[in-house]
Amino acid sequence: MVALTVEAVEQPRGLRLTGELDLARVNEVDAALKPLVAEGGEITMDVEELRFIDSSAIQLLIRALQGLEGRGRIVLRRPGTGVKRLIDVMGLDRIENLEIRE
Amino acid sequence: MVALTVEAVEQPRGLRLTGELDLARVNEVDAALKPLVAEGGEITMDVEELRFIDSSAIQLLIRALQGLEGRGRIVLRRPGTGVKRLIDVMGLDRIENLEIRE
Amino acid sequence: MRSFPAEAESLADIREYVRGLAQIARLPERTTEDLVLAVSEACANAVVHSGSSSMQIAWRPGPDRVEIEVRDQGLFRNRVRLPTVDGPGGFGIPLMAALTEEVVIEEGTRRRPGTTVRLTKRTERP
Amino acid sequence: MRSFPAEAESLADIREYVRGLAQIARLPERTTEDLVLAVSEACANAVVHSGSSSMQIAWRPGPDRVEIEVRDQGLFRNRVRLPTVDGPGGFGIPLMAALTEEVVIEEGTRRRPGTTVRLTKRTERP
Ligand SMILES: Nc1ncnc2c1ncn2[C@@H]1O[C@H](COP(=O)(O)OP(=O)(O)O)[C@@H](O)[C@H]1O
Ligand SMILES: Nc1ncnc2c1ncn2[C@@H]1O[C@H](COP(=O)(O)OP(=O)(O)O)[C@@H](O)[C@H]1O
Repeated sequence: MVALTVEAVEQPRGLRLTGELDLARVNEVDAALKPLVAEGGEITMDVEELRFIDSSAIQLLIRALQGLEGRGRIVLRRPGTGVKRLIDVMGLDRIENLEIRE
Repeated sequence: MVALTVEAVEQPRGLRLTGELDLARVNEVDAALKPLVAEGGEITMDVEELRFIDSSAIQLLIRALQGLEGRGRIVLRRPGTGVKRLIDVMGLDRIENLEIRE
Repeated sequence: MRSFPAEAESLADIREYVRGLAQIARLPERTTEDLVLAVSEACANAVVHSGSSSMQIAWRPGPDRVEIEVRDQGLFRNRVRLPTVDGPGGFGIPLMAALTEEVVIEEGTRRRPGTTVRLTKRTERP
Repeated sequence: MRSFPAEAESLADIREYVRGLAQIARLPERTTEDLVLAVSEACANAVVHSGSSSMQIAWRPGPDRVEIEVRDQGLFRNRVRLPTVDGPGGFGIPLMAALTEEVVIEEGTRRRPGTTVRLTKRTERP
């Protein structure tokens, strides 16, 4: 089982993810993200301690961003090497309502 | 040069395509389709005499269908073997506002 | 091996060329049209993405399959399409895969550029 | 060659396994992580799409490259994704291609099922 922790953060409103996020755990993040996406506004995902993500996590992220279109945005805060690599390879900085914040 | 003819049809409103449609000629169909998509409603594409289409034509079709969402639909009328093959391989019958009419 | 200008206007000529070869090899109509579409897609990619000025087509018939190679002198452009940003597309390679038995894409290197797309199509019932 | 259950819960174990092999081969961190992600994607595909109950991983180090093979006993499912219908996705194979030097997918046949994804990664500067 992947060691993943999903924590709700109040200030700034969002989630803190720790560990490795893959297909096995993506539903948990989906469940935690859904109410935030429903509310709209800015959602901050603190991914500083997220060592690994795969494309199923990116799929989830893009679905959330589509759900937020015109109503909100997501900030990816302090991506580490692993997350940054995926951001670069996929060109995620091309997405309007996604901010990569170092 | 591909032999392609693009004709405007009044009844039912739409286009008749004859010949082969590929990357080299897709812009012409795009130009002819644009005003129809802007108006909305049902657009009939008579493709009975269209012997060949490639994926750039499908790209154009999907873009048009996105543009029509909630405001209109496209009917592909009497697709021949070539067009039907591409419809099947891509599963285009899964698209809500596209009707394949034999 | 035949060379064509890497321009959209070549695609119709290439399809005629492949149809001719398929006729000589007595391939069934359906097999021929699948192959013609797959080759047309590979060539359209060379036109749009390679930056090469020409593209080459090699046809290698075997007893129960035909191998057809599309080569250009450009660099393969690896990219992941984002539907919301890039719009609909990315249909070419999945289509080739669905229309043939095997698609092998050999990307060149920065030192030795050139993309080779090798399509294998079975010509008899398996 | 090592076999894992074709379940999402295996993916973390597989990544640990590949990281261990890469360490023995003294691959640089960056090369290792690219390979780990590519293998994880190939295995996630076997989990989601193959219907196979297990998947096998073979690691073949060479002087300047490593070849890693992910095999399952299912049937490759050729399909073309439609963004408006299928939602975002189709990132796995393009990602593998971007992270490695070569991706070869050998689809089985109805008679002899089994998909093999062969990833080649250069381990030295070209
Ligand atoms: N001959 C080529 N030269 C360079 N890049 C290529 C070539 N063929 C394919 N590609 C790359 O592969 C991607 C996917 O190709 P394809 O599936 O045909 O979809 P599309 O052409 O719509 O993007 C292209 O966007 C391009 O980046
Ligand atoms: N091991 C496999 N077994 C069966 N089908 C596969 C396998 N790997 C990939 N595929 C097919 O290839 C398609 C593309 O895979 P991929 O690029 O990883 O994107 P996604 O998994 O998001 O669809 C899949 O949707 C599936 O149809």
